[in-house]
Amino acid sequence: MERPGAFGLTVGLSIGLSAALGGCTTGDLPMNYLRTFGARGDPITALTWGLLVQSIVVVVLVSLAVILGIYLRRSRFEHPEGEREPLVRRSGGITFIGVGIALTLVALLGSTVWTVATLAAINDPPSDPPLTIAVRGQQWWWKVTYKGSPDQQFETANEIHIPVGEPVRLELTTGDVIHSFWVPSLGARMDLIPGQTNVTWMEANRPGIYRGQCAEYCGKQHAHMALRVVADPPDQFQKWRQNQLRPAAEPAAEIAAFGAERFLLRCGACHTVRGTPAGGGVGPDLTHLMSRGSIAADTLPNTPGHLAGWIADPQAIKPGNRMPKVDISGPELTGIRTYLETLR
Amino acid sequence: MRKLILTLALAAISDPAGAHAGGGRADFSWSLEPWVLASLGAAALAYGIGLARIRAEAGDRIVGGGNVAAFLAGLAVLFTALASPVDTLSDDLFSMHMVQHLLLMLVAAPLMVWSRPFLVFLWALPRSLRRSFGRFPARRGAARALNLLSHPVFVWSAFCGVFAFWHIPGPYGLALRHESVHILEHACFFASGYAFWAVVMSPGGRRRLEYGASVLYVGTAAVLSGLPGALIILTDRPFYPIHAEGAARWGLTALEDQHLAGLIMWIPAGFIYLAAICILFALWMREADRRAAAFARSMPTLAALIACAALLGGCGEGTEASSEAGGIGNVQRGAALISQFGCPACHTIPGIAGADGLVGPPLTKMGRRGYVAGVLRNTPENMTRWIRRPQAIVPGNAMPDMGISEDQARDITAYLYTLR
Amino acid sequence: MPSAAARMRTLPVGSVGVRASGWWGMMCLIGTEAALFAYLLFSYYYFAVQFGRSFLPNELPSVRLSGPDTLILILSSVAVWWGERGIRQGSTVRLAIGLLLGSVLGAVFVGIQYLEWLDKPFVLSADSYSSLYFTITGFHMAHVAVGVLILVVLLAWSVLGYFDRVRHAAVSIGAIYWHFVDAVWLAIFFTFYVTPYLGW
Amino acid sequence: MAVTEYDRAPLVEESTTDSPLARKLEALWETEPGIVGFFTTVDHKKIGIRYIVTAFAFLVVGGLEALVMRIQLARPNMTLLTPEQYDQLFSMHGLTMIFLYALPILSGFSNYLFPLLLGSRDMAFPRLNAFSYWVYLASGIFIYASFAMGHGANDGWFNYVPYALKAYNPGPNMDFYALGMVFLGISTTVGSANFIVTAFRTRAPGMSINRLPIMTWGTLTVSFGNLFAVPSVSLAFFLLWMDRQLGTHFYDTTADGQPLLWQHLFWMFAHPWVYVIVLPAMGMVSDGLPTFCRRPLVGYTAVVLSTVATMVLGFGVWLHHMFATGLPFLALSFFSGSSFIITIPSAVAVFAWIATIWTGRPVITTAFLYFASFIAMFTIGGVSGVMTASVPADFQLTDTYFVVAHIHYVLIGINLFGVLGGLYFWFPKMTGRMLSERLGRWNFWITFIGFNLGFLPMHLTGLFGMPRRIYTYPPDLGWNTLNLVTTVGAFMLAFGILLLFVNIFHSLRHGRIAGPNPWDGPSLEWAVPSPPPPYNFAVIPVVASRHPLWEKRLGEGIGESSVARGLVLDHGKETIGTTVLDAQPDVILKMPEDSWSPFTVTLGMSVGFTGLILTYWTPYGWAAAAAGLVLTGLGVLVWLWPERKLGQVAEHAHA
Repeated sequence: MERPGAFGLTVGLSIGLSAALGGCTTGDLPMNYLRTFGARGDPITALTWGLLVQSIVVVVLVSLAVILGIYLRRSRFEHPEGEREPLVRRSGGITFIGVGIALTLVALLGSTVWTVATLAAINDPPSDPPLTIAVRGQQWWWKVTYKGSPDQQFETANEIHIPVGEPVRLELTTGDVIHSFWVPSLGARMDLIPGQTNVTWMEANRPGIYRGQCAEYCGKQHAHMALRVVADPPDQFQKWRQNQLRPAAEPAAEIAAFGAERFLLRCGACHTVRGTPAGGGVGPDLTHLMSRGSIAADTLPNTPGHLAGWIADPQAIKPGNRMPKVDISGPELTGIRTYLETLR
Repeated sequence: MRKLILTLALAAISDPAGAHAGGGRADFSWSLEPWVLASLGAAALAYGIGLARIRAEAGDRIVGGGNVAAFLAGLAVLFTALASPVDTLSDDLFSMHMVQHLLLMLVAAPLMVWSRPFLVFLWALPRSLRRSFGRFPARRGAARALNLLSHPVFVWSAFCGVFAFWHIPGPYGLALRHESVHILEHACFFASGYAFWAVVMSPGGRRRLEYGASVLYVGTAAVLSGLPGALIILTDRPFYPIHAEGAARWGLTALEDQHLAGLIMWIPAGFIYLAAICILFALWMREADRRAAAFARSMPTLAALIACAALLGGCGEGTEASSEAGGIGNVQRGAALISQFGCPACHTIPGIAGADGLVGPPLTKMGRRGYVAGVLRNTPENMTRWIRRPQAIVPGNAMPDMGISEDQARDITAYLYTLR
Repeated sequence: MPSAAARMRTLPVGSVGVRASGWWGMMCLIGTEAALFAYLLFSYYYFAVQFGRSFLPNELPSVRLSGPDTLILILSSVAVWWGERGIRQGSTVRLAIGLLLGSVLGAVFVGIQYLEWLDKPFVLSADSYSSLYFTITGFHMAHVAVGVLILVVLLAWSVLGYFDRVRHAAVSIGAIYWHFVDAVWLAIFFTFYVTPYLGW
Repeated sequence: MAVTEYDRAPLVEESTTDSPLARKLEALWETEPGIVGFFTTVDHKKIGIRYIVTAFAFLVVGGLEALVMRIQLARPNMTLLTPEQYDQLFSMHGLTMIFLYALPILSGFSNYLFPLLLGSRDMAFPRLNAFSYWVYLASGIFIYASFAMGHGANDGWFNYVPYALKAYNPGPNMDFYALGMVFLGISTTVGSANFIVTAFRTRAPGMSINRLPIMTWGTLTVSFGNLFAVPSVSLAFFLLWMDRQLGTHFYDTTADGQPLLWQHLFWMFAHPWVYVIVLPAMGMVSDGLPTFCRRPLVGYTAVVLSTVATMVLGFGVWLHHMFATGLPFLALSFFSGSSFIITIPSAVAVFAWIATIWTGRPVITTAFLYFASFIAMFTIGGVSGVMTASVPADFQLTDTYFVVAHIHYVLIGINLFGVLGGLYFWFPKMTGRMLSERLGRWNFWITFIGFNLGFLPMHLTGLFGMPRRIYTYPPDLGWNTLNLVTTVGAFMLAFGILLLFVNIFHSLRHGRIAGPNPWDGPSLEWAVPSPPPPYNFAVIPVVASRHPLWEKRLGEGIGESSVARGLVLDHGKETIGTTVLDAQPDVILKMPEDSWSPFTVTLGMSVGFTGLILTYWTPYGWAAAAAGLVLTGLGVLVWLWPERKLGQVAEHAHA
């Protein structure tokens, strides 16, 4: 008969799903959160797996109960033609409910204890974080400030470098609407809500690039509000940090100098390049733009081609975003791009 | 209660060093205040005497074993709430104070209702007094007043109102500072709780409110009594500074203590209400069963009276015409490179997803055009050169040199030549 | 026997007291309206716990106008109750007087409340406190206005002689709404005029 | 016929549909034909079918919106839609399905079935019933007017502030949504009141509360839920509108507003709402499944109790939608725990259904297949719900496609599958003809496979980290194939639904004629002809058990139910009013004639709401709003004017 087939399909899909889970987690899935790297993510991932397996088991058991029940007890009559199946009055049904509820309670109790234990484990970082990073959500990019004494504090955007193996404290605020900071592979997740500062932490236990994305709908370009967390070995992180603290270098080449001048005129009202008069606060700080792997909130890789295209027509790439399409001549575009390429 | 224990345990886990570290007193001692003991003792004595007299006259028909058990349990809960470490701790912790209040309102009160204390206490009085007291509720004025005071709407409002009122920081602080106000507060809780549960319980057999209405009565009170709890959870502002010091002794901040109190008020209390709702509902159904049977028996008259897939094209089709341009480079690889180098950001290129940039010229029908960049004849070689080094051919133009290798440029050209 | 007609016991016909469907409908309406005001007041308290004392205006709300106003509203409830008891005993006159008194007192309440609005140093769009104050009292005032209209219409109907000792479900239904509106005011009064003095 | 008495003892007689009594009743109850009857009818059966048809129309519209989005998401970096178009589509899709389809479809079934299940002749407030339909339709049109103008809601159905405030969303989009929701809330509220009073007051004598069909319990419970929950969302939207147009500061932080207030008010409503749109569907399964299993439902009391408990719990756990907003640690643990508890009542229902299958003799029909697969879908939606109730896991799951999959298993699996099963079950009653079983099987399998193909892999899309509400995605994140599969599944599901419509249109003409009781069902609706006459029951039946049509065969009941012989009520439009608990005859209720009032009052309100939205462009809008208010007031006055026919006016007056 075809009936068991349908439910078999459900079961099959569930099994296929778990197989796929097993297979795919080893693949290259930057946003996958069934595999995490660090003290915050790992307990969550264990819990997620546990609940997932429990869920699949429950679904399979219930589906089997339904299919088997139908298969074993089905009527001989094809309704509504002809003879009717007589009514039955069999007792014993209540036992199903009793046993079912008992099993459910056991599962729930286990889940509750595990959940609360996990929550306690991730509530506070394992040690006091030496590094505090303030992340401010903006439509549709991330402003990142490394906190410290005034000469140690600097600002960057969309790419957060952290030292491997050290917990990092995050202070999350928003400049406009609600966003949500989410780096799945590190288990870091918290909403950014106007009028309040939410605090959380994250940690990566191996070097790498971890993709994150805004996880609360925030408007037209919500889809393109991603970020990167780059975990560096501590010495490399220090090097990066020292570099970030430097102001921008004077452009040497003629075309770059021309570009710097045009940049100030065209872009300086919104963007900051430390060490130059460009000091706008609307868009990301570009002082060390070329140290970042991507532009436009991890929408495009940071290559000259993408950079040029983005400068020339940001509205074509992220329609509705806050960077206007500025009428810009070819030489100007080349100049600005060349100048930006000097911001290492 | 399981939740509560769990959370207390949790609080201890999350800050194990904090407990008992505050220096001062953090004890589990009993607060055996004489007046509490005296009044509980007097109640027990009176109940005992009354019970003995009733039993002597009427056996256990009027006050059964269940009622007596309820009285003893209620007494034990009152003792726990008012004389055990619960009371001592509630000087320190707002959360423990909340437990105390909930014990009074939601546990002791219904148990006491079930024990039918007024009836039994009446019997504890000498016969003459008993008679005049016994007649009192039947007097016209008294009956009216009692009727009004025990009206479900009034009791419900009083119950919710009293509960909310005493947890406003002002009155709450006042009670903590003045023992007499504190006693009044606890009396209010117990009395309103007693009145509340008396409406939905019927130890004497006469119900003041139907079961169905009782479900609604308890349900709405549950939600309304949860809201103050919600409010003190949903803030990061401590409102009960009076407990700051005490909480510190237990390794909690005043705010954590307040949150815990709010949660106790909301969730474990909520489950007590929920249990009450479920019981009342089940009783309602049982009552319907019982009455249907009684109805069928007593009213024979009535019995006698009644003897897709096609839509997915359009995005990946551009690579089909690959054979024609095959001599130049690899078309598929070219398409991938075009995306990789960001060409779509500036150019509209048929067959490439998202390639609708308007900065540079559209590259539609590139295979049929006469010139590249307006200066070079459109040959595969020129195209490849242009793609590799646009700035060398037309210095200062807007198209950047992107470090494209010869082979890559050939592949891109091959793709572009498929566009005819 | 089977085809013989039998008779049930005698039943009342039409809208009678709490047997009228309308009475049950009104109970549902009151339930949902009570929830509405509960959410409104929850919003107020939510702001209060977020901002603490600084949420309140510098000059705490006074009972100079609202106190007498509250009394007036309670009196109007008493009047309506008295009128409704009258029709239960068959007195249309008492009903009319009660409804008249009730609606006049209700109108006076609205008038005084309006004066108090004028008296406030802030406007609706000043800050969240002012928004809440005007919105909550405004919602209530709208309910009072509707209540007064109901009383007036009931008055007209009673003058037209539509009601007697048995048929007056509309009066009971309208009256209970009026009592409800008054009870809501007590909660609002407590929230705006009493809690600020309870120290938080 | 005027009331000539204050009380009367009704006759008890035997009657059939072709007796003189039935002909008299037919004349009394029948709606006038033609356009006048269309606008004035108060017949619950007509209104119920209108609800069902309208809700299905919205289902189709919402489904088409979903298909367009699925094309956009089929491949990475697609540019079929602009972000603005996508945002409007997903917002309109969500609010259409959740507000304009999911509850109204259930209201439609309840409207049609309540009086038939309860042995009554109409709803307690027939005119209010018509009114709630007209308002539903008007508010649906109101909300869709914005979409047609290109100003559809664009902030999701959940509509978080401050993005919904004027500073970030200056168009009229949100004003339409906000006012539309306030408008729709009126329909939901009056509808709920009507169900409550109907279920409590107008049952056949003897149908005590422990004999109510479970579907009645489901609707009754959620109606109470609605009464207490809907004001919250109406208020939230009204305050939003005030913030946008009157300059108040409830939600914006510039003058001490609180964006989280929106989330509290919204989820205080929306969490109970999740149960509101599934409990009646669960009730339909609890009534339909046993019919095909040839035995009464196992654990009637437990299932009813679980229904009520679920609703009550639903009011206490709204915070679990806000786990990531920065709640204190203690709150997270408590709410996680209490959210798990909700599983228990749901589990009671699931095991009751399984037990019913195991201890019954299931007869396999299309309706049965829908009901049985419902159990599995319910479980999938349930366990994924349990996962999101676990706070740490939810930190990762929330706002990803995992939650999208969850909500679709809840809404399609639990609501739509129940509804489709219900449709196959009750279609013969509504039309007098059977739906084709052959087409039905095709319809079921394609719908079932399409749905699971579309949404089971979507869990994986979520676990692989795809956030919700993004209009496109880059190709290198591993989401491409999964999304393509989902799109294929979505189209297959749509095709399955198309087959349903084919089946309906075919069967309306060519379906086999159904007798009064084609499935041999147990409850009162199967005792009347299909389709039922306008007065439903020629005499008011008397009930002595939970299964009046099965009781003899089951040996149930105290005494004997009687359908053919019962109370004669023929002095005008009348039905019986009974007591709440044990349904003793209490009063003879006079029912209203067909009336223009519901329609005219709706018109007045539409003018009012249109005026309010016009204030966005012109101050004259206020005048229109005021005019609408006056019209509404006058309409209500006319509506409520005491009528002698309804026994609202004293008899001696002017006599």
